[in-house]
Amino acid sequence: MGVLEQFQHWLLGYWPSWAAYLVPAIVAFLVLSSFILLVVMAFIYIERRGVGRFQVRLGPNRAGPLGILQPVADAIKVLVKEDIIPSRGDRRIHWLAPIIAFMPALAIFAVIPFGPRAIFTDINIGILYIIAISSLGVIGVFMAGWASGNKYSLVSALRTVAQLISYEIPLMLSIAGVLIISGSLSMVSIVEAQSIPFILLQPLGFLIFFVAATAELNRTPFDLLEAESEIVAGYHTEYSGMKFSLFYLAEYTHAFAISAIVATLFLSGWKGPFLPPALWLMIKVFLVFIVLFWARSTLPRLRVDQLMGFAWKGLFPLALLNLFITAAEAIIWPGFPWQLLILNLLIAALLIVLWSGLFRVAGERVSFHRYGRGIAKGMALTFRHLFRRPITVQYPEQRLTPAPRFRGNLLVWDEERCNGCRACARACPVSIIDIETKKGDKGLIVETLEIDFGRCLFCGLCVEACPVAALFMSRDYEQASYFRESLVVKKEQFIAAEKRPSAYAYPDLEAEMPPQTLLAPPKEKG
Amino acid sequence: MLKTEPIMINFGPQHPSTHGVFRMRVTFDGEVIVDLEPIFGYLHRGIEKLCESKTYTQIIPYTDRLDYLASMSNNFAYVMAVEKLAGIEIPERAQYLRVIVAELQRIASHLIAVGGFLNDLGAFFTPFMYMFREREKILDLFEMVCGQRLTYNYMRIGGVSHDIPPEFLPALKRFVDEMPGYIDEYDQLLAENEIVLARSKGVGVLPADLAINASASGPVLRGSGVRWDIRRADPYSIYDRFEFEIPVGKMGDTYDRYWVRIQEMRQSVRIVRQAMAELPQGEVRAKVPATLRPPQGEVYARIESPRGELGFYLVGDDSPHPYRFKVRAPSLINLTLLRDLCIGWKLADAIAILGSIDIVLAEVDR
Amino acid sequence: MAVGLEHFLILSAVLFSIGLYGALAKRNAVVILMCIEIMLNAVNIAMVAFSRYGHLLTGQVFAIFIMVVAAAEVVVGLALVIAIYRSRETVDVERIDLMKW
Amino acid sequence: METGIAISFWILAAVMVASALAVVWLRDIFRAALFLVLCFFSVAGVFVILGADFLAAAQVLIYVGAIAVLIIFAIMLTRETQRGSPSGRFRFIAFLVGLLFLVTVTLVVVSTDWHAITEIPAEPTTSSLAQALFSGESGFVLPFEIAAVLLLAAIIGAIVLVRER
Amino acid sequence: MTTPLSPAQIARQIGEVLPEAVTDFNESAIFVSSEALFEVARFLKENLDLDYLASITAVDFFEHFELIYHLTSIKYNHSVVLKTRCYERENPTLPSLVSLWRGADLQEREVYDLMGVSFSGHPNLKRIFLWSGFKGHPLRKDYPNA
Repeated sequence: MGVLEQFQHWLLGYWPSWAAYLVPAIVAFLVLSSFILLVVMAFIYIERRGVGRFQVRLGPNRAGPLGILQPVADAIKVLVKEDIIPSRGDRRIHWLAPIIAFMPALAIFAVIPFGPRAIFTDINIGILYIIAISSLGVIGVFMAGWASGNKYSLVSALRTVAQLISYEIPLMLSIAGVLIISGSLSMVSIVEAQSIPFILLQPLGFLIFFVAATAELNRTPFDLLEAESEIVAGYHTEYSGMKFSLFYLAEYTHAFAISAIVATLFLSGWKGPFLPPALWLMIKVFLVFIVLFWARSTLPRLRVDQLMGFAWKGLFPLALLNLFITAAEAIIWPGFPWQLLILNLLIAALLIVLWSGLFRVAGERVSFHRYGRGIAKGMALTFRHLFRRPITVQYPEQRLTPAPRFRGNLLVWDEERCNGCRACARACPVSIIDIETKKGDKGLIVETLEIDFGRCLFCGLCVEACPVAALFMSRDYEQASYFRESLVVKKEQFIAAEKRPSAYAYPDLEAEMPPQTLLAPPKEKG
Repeated sequence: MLKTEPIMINFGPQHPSTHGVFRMRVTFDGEVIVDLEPIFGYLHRGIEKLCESKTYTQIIPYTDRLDYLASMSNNFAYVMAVEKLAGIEIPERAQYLRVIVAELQRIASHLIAVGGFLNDLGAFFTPFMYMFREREKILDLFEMVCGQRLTYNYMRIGGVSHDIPPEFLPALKRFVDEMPGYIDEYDQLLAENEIVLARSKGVGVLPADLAINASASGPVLRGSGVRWDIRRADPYSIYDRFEFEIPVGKMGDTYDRYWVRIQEMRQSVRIVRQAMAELPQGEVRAKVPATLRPPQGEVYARIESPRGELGFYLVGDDSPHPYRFKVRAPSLINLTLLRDLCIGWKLADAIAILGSIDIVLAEVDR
Repeated sequence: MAVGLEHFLILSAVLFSIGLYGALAKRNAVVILMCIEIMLNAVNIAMVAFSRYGHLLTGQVFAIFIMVVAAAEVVVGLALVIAIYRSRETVDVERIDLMKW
Repeated sequence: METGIAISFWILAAVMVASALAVVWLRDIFRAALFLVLCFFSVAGVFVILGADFLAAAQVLIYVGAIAVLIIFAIMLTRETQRGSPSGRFRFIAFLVGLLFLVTVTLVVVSTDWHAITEIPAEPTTSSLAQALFSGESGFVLPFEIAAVLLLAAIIGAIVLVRER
Repeated sequence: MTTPLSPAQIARQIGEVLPEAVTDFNESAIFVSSEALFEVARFLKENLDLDYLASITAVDFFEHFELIYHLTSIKYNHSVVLKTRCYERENPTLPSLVSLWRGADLQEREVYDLMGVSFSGHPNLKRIFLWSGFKGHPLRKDYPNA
């Protein structure tokens, strides 16, 4: 009896029956969906920061303190963007597809128990409802692919649906394993039955569920959908603006839902020593989500046929075997004593070893005979990178001092020393220096000097050719302008410019230049 | 039976995974590639015609822009050709500096090649970011030596433009000590990764005799099991003084080309270590007349650039400008077999194969 | 007014007749299969209505078996349609009249 | 509670009939398929009203999740969609047959006395349904196995039919 | 060390098989008449095992075009430089060597595109860098670089 139902019964006494049921339900739905959207925003932010840390870079930190408002900034950007509707496709279905794609992800949360009594509706076919609703997403993908009216999104929609369907079956079978142990479909009773978390009792079931769920979410290593190197953006190529953001939200809400299901089914939901139940569930959900994008930042992508082969020849038979074994255990040891734990781990290991030896991923050449050790080592490496200092340089605030010999733009011209010999003009490969001189009393006086930095190669040959050391490369590098004409620098500008010469071609100047900031400064100083 | 008409897709010239402005007209029957025609010319700047009106020293910045991922090797090859033509001897220290810088450039170029290849396989930028971290360290070293990070213009006819600053050797020592550890990390991340194996083992197999017949060179040739490296077969400059192995693949598939590049990085570190130890003191640049006028005659000098045999063919005619300036571009010639390698495979494999051949469009189109 | 058994039966009858009309009138084989699905669903509703108002679960058991049969029927039906389409380039029922193809 | 069920029944019935008509009437097959999905959904809604919650979930899972997807796949693989689903020569006769059937059944339904038991049955049907299906002698174990064999035959038949020789 | 075979010795070897093929030789290369180019190339490939065509270069000396072929043998690590001249300027044609070395395919297309020397027997001789509508061949010395 969830808290909501008690409130509804209590309210029955005061309001007409239909109002007593409807109004609290709507209010609870609004509260729940706003909470979910908030958590999804947090997920988007955590994923972008997390993947950044896996790749030794910072991740977004510009919008708001530590980049917290980055998802909000994305949302605003997407809202403002123009919403293109393809002319050839079917307008109404094109408009409807994102909603159908988003709706199941949100509907799953109606049965996720955040606490012993904090559940939206504790219907006793909880997990069956989840599977039924999650198989609805397929229709949304079809509509998007068909209504976009372009060849690539249709092909990609077909591929994605084939992937979703072939990974749905192992998903259901692994859940069946859990149901045998918990004995009931309702989510609350599943969690209560988990005195020992089912991840230990059902290791193989957990593995299959997790892999199939990653494929269901279209995430690496199964992210056929937005495979940049192939059909560029999959079935949501034609979507932009608000509709695209709905797809994006649907993906992350579905990821949140799957993590919640994994937490509830395998990691004993809200159970935990002293923290409040809802907090325990959120911790477990975040852990599962971190593993999801940890895989995303390590593993490359499988090809279409390998992906299908893996589903039908790899996961499906394993799931069936797991189901038989669990059923056999249910008959032999009905109480599921904890010793089963070791037995199950052994069986799982045996099956994986047996199956990976047998199963050829790419036809006779490659097999998982290393039992996925390669993938595990890769994941371990990316995990170790979490603890390394990110090497991102915040450019405008942090400035790197270039090397003493740095060949920056805008030459530095010394008017007194220059004797107008035009050696530099002759040495320049793209001949952009033109000097006019006139007879002065003690030698030539430079009348006009024009250097067109729009075409300059910054090769430094002119500086090397200057016999009287009147020309230097400069050390700054931020010279940009909107008009090509302003790139042509005249004599007066050279004289007026603030002189920051670099030590290129003048080794003696190097001593008093600031030292270069190195990414890996030499260990022993000196 | 179900008649499927072949679909023709234009792949490129703007596409996230063609390395530059490269276009392939690919014809599919369902998922399988039936025909593939590479189309070049989007980056053709006519460098060979341009350099016929430049003096020999002014050409050096143009060679930087030929294969912008390995401009040190381009300088090296061009400058060696001119010295051979003009018969100029260069000091010992300059030889060693050139070898150190060329090998560092090979590591930097292989880092991008392998990072790009893994990015095409779908590893979401992670290996790319790790390899770019190492490449940054090499670019810091180059910036220390010649002042620029991409188009170095470091070598001159008769030696190198600058001697190395005092803080160069300690930084190089740290890099050389740490690099093998990082290469082991790349191996641990990806060499045995089942998905990388599944996507690259046995994909786009190039048999050895076909590779030789199609004058492939560099990691593409060595990946097919042909032990041919110009640094060993026709040692130029002082490469005969260093001992290093030539890694050679077995099957000639995409995985072997990836593996060969990783091993070559280890060998380059060995060479740099030996060169650093024997670095003599002395001049870095021989006396060369300002406007060099090489004698009548022709020369063909070739080196082992990261992409293969990079050759410069010069015809001198006693004038400060070369009469004919020709570049033998390894990337262009390695693409001769792209069609044969990709037929029968799927689009995702074609991208992996293109990534493993590792082309740079500036060198292909010149 | 309260909803009795008759309402459900009439509803299923309406649905069944719509499905029947569609199955007979349409020329596209796929649409015919769709209409057959509607007819089967109509029968399902009647079955479940009987089990609800008769307090016997056999109605629901029958509904499950009807679903099984419907699924099998659709699979084979669509396989036939695609096989015909492959060799005759059409799913138009009027033009598929030759017994041997 | 009573009026709640009545209201939802009339809404669902209206949606169901409308979508069924749309499936039959629309020329664009893909839209017809989507309305079919809507029709399946409303049927699941009716099951919930009738207290058969397991069946409702099964209906959504089987019909919407599998059969509708299969039909849409078939639509995409057969490129007949441009000409939509024209209705054939028997339109008028078919209409008559349908109407005739409808009239007879409604007459039968209205006239017979069903002596239906109106109070609401026990809530969760899953366990009782399982009991009914698998319990010893009164259960439907044999039909269940036969259904399994039927499905196997259907799968193999479909593959053989569609396999490219 | 890739040992260049002495042109004199090679000229003699070719002379025995194809009498008037070799027109001239100097200390670094042997000159072959454009008609006998294909025969000489096949001879070098089969007998002297020069299985690796390093590069094809074309140079425009106003009164004649000079094609330079750098051939190498991977097995024996020796190399030969084969040169040929064709004197007409309107439409100089040479036999294509693609049937002997697949590597010649793109290099011959490049020579055709930039220098204008066409190769008979080339499977797919069309411009490689410039678009098909381009008039003239830029690398020729008399190309007007206005």
